[in-house]
Amino acid sequence: MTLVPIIKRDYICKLATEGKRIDGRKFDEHRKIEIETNVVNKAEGSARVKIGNTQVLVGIKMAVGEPYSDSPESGVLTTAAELIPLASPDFEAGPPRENAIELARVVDRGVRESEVVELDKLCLEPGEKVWIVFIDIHILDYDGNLFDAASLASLAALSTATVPAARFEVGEDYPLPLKDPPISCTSVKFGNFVVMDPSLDEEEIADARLTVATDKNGDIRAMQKGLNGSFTREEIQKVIKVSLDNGREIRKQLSESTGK
Amino acid sequence: MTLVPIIKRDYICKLATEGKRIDGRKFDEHRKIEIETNVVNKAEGSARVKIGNTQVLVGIKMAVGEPYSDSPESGVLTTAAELIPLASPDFEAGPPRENAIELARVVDRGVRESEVVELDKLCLEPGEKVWIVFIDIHILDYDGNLFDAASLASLAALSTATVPAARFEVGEDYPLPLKDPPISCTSVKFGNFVVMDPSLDEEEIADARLTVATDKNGDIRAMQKGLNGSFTREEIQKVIKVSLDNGREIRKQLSESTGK
Amino acid sequence: MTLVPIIKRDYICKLATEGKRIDGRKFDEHRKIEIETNVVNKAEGSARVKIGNTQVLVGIKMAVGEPYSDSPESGVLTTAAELIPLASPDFEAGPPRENAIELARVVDRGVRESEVVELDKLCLEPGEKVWIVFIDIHILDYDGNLFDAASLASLAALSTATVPAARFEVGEDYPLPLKDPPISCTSVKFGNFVVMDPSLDEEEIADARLTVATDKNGDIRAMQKGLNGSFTREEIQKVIKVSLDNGREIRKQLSESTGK
Amino acid sequence: MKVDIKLIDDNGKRLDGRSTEELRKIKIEAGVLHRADGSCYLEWGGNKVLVAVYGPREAIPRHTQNPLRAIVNARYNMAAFSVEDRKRPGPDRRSREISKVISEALEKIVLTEQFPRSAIDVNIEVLDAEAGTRCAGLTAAGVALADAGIPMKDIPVACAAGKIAGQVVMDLGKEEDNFGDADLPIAISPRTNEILLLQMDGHLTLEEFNRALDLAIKGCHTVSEIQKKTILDKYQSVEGVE
Amino acid sequence: MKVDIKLIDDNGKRLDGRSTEELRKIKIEAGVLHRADGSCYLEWGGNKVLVAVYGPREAIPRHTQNPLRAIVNARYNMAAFSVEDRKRPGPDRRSREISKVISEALEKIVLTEQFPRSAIDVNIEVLDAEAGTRCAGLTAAGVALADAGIPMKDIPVACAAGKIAGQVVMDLGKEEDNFGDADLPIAISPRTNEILLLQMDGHLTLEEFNRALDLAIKGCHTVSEIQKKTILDKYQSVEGVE
Amino acid sequence: MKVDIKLIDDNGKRLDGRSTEELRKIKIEAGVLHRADGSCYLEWGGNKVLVAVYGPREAIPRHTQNPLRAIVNARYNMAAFSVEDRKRPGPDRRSREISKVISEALEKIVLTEQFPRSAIDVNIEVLDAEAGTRCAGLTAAGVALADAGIPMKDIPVACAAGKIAGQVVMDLGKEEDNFGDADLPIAISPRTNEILLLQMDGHLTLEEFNRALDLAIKGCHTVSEIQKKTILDKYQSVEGVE
Repeated sequence: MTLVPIIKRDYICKLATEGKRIDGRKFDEHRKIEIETNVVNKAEGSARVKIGNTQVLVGIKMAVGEPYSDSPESGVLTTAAELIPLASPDFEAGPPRENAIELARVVDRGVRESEVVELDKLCLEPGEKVWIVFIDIHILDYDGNLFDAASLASLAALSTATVPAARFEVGEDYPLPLKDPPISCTSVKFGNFVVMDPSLDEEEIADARLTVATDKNGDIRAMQKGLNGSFTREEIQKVIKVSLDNGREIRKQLSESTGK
Repeated sequence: MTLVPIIKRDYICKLATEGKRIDGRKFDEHRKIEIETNVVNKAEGSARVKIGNTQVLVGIKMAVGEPYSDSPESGVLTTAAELIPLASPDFEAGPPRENAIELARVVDRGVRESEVVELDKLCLEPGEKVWIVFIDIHILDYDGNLFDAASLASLAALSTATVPAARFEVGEDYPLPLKDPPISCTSVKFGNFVVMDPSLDEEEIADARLTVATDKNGDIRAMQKGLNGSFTREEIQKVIKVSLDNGREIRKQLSESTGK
Repeated sequence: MTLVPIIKRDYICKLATEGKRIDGRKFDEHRKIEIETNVVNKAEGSARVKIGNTQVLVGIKMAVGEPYSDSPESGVLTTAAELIPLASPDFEAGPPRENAIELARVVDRGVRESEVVELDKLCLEPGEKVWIVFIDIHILDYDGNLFDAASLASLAALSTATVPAARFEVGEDYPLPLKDPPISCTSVKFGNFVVMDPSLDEEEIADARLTVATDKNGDIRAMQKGLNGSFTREEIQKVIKVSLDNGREIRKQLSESTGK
Repeated sequence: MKVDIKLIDDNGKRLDGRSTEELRKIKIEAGVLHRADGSCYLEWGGNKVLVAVYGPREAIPRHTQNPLRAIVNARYNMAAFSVEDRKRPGPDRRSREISKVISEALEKIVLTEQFPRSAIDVNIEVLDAEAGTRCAGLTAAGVALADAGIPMKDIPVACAAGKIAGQVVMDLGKEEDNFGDADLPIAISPRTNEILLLQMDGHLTLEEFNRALDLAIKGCHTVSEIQKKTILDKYQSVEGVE
Repeated sequence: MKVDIKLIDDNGKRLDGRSTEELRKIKIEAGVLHRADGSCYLEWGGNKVLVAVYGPREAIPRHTQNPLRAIVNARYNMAAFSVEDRKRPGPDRRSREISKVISEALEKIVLTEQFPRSAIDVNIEVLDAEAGTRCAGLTAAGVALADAGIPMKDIPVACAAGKIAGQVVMDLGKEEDNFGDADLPIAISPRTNEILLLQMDGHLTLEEFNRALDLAIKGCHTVSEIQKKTILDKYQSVEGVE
Repeated sequence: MKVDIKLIDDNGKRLDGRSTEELRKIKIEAGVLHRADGSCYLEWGGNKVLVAVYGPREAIPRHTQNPLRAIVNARYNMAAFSVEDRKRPGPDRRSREISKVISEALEKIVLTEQFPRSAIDVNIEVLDAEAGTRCAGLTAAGVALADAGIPMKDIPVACAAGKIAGQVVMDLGKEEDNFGDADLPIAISPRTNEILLLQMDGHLTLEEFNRALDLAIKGCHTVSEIQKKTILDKYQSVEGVE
């Protein structure tokens, strides 16, 4: 775990001084993204997103339940992520650990704080019955940058979700009410280099990670720094710029895939 | 764990080629069975079953609770088994593991699928209040063939159980309504030999296990194959035949012990 | 863990034969006690108690909840203790283990059995709504004798607690109704010596521990013997006597600190 | 709730139009994951199952190692969104029992003696569940093990038969499972017809059991052909690339 | 709920007809289990307790080993069906505290120095519970340890005294425990009268405490005789066989 | 529930009377615990935080050891009584995420290469919580690490800025956090201005973000002065004693 990364690190850094990345991308270029929706019949909405070889499946389930006491007229949103051993030789079975928890919380905040799901439209009886929206993130193949893949798959799954009102005998089905979503873009830093959409090789040697979610107005909606390295003020500006540029492209692709 | 069983295996197989078993039984013969009922005062019903040195105690408790939403007029049946360290130097304290879970589920299915407990007679208020029946399996002494001992003890305990209606202030006590139970018989295979009611020595060297529950009409009500060996079609026929024959005897003994 | 205590034990025993303790105290003398109340704003009541270098913080929280079915007109009392790793290099994170459980249960019984909190005055609607009183014991610095420190801090915190009726919209705030509390005093035995209020050094080499809670009438309200040594009948008498004497002093100090 | 559903119509057709001896539609794809040593995606009627195989690799923790052979750890898991009412993530008693019987079935067929002290991990994820997931999972596991190049005596395969509306039929669907009389899932080694997994719930006469067992074995052989074709296609496409 | 129960009648008799200094009926049987190294079945009033002893054997996990002596792990467990309202299986805070104080009491009496790095496991299963299970469990554990041939300084024994209706009495029963004033369970080494376990809940004057302690010690000695007879009978019956 | 609260009044004052660029009152004390290798008690507005540092010591279990450097385990924990509605004891998802980001921030600043295979444990207990506890905890951790004599490149320090009522302001209070538009907690190495921790929730234009970041950095420097004074005072008082 320690020796191989040092050799790998040296190699990746050497390439970087020449302006190159291990898979031939530019520093600010993301891998090929594929978005496929409605892949699971039993879910109210679902999507599989591939970013390079990384593959994430998100399913949306809904149920009728009680609201939180401090927001009696709002639906409830719950996000869970499991790093199931299917996806990587390094993932272990068992309850979610730090990495899975951070992943779920960052995706959750991205959706929640930007009010992507219009929770105020998911109330059935104030204080009594509201819709609960479950976002379940299933990592299928882990080759780096789970944050962006999980976030994008969540947005795509939500975009195609139907409120199962008929099944719960509370009216007719209707599309889950949504607002424009912010797009998450993650960069990592190693040495003095900052690259967008890290592959697994790059993630393994990275010192610091920064995820920036931006909306269609170019505003910042969420950020999360990770790993035990640091960023300068200037590097942060640069990551935000790259996240805005890539976010614009990815938003377009999401919109085309979901027809919204 | 690996060397001793090989020697033991060789010895037991050698005996088997001579048509003998380590404790002198015939291949299709079960050990002596003792059934004692009403052994625990606090339980609504209870029984201790000995099969040879194997000893299992089952207690039935009941409570008033909510039905499942998909069967609002049915009582609820719950089966739990613990391989408590009392019963064997190899059992560890802690939450149930694979073996205990399989045991509880096989006993549970034997009772549930054959509708031994007439759950439709355990409704108090449709959709609101029904009887919950708890079958708790306590292994006291483990010398092989827990499946049959636990299953038989569960049936004997159920047979003597009283619905504690008075204690719950919902009427007068009455016997738990039951149908004719299927009897489980377990065989194991080692080499080309198949023997009924394995002792611990035989279980330890067995390749495959097959449990067959049969009813008084000679029909099959449940089966479970276990361990990492295989059976041929013909061996399965043979095990079913032996299970029917022994099941008939055991059913008679159960009926005598419980007066039903 | 085994060699150092033997040397330490020999040294402490040698001192004891000369009538001395490692920190200069007499056998029946407790360390300096400091009681500070209302140290946490969010709690309904709180207190920090220092006994020598041992430091315990207790916070009282209250909520409205359901009574137990066998005492429908009584409030509910719940005591939890965590030996958080903050307090000692030997404490580990995770769910409470034996020592923390015994601590919480002994403090809980001290409060419960002496009916310090007048639970019958904490009923809002018989059988439906009562006050739940949470006593949360936070060990901050562990230098011996957690039982007395935790117990005293619990009593001091309760003494200054306010029932948050206004926050729960069930009336006006009022002081938590309390009766005179019993005071816990703990002694340990090593060799033939029995000393009051053990420091950590003394606890580590102790054979047996005895906690005695006495009330203002000089009656005994709770006892708990611990560790794998024994006491003679005479030693127990002696410990009770010392606990009565010290209890009287500590009760006075508690009363002065809380103004009650 | 008792529901009055006619599981077989007057023409002998079942709810989804199948005849009594007909399997649901099956689609198998091998090598679908990048990180796994072997993988398989399988659709069987409305079931969707993904399997990843890792290993052989050192078994950890060490006390699980067998000095004489590899252990096979199948882990059957249902995605939270794979069923109508969301399932809490993590193993429950049902999934742990299924994991156990699938592990035992696979251990018989893998040449475990070649890899002492090792573990072969078979991760079975059910993405969409619609009756028969354990058969679908075991069948996909057979392909994923082959895709991983794990030496096996045979490619294990599973199929169920059952009884509905008084008749013995092949491969129960969702409503047939809920309202039928018996279900008999089995797994076999198709080369020898040895039975690796067998469970039965319900009510069968001895004669019905024999018919159901034969039908399930027949189903296994049909599915086995699809497995083999999948693996051959994958192998040839790789050959073609090189 | 306060209930008006007259715990002692005008003739000085208790609810179950006992006098104030009388024990409930006790029945002890040793060597009742096949697999355990030592075992004991004990009935004490309405309590039914089964104890199995395993060991001495290597303590695992290793970090629990003491290089100088054996550790004694008592594990007190109540069967789900042993109480009126079904108890969830597994240890709760009460059972873990009782396990701790019983372990500590037994460690004093077992010659643990003879078995460094070992564990002696004492599994106490309460099958029927009716006040005084910790005393019943510890008493049965003493017999099971002797049955297992574990070297001990003495056979530990337990008994409680308490206070009901203003009087100090021996061995509280169910209602006496629920509606009485104080309970004082103790365990002793009968040879030396050393006190191995002592807990007290309730309200006793100093003088009442002294009387209760003496009464509990007296009870311990009575129970000790039953223990010794059980072990002797078992030993002689084995002798007889040989 | 949407609440109509005027978070900034017409004079530019906030609910607690602060100006937009003003910090809440901060009080820091070092060396407050006897057992810990280093400790710190910190009050920041209504927040009360206690931090104890243990180590460097051997990391256990062994498989967590890094052969090249020490690991820093920050454990952020909220006392059950630190919030309005009692919090269940033990870690939840929020506290585990905060523990992770604080650990990562501290690992950058501690000279971990000096202590291979070791662990440095930083226990952060929140006793009273009122917005900004992660900044308060990290700031106190910096002082406690210094008090423990752990070699560091710098003393890490944290502070948040945010946006309320349309304005970028320093260090959000309770209501400002609940009803404001954005929160941006950061931690820096004050010597180099490197950013060690950064999280952002809410809605900021690019220009607002830049202003908020600058304001938070400015706040960090102010807090850093208080940290340094605390450590100096402690050091001098110890000097004085000797």
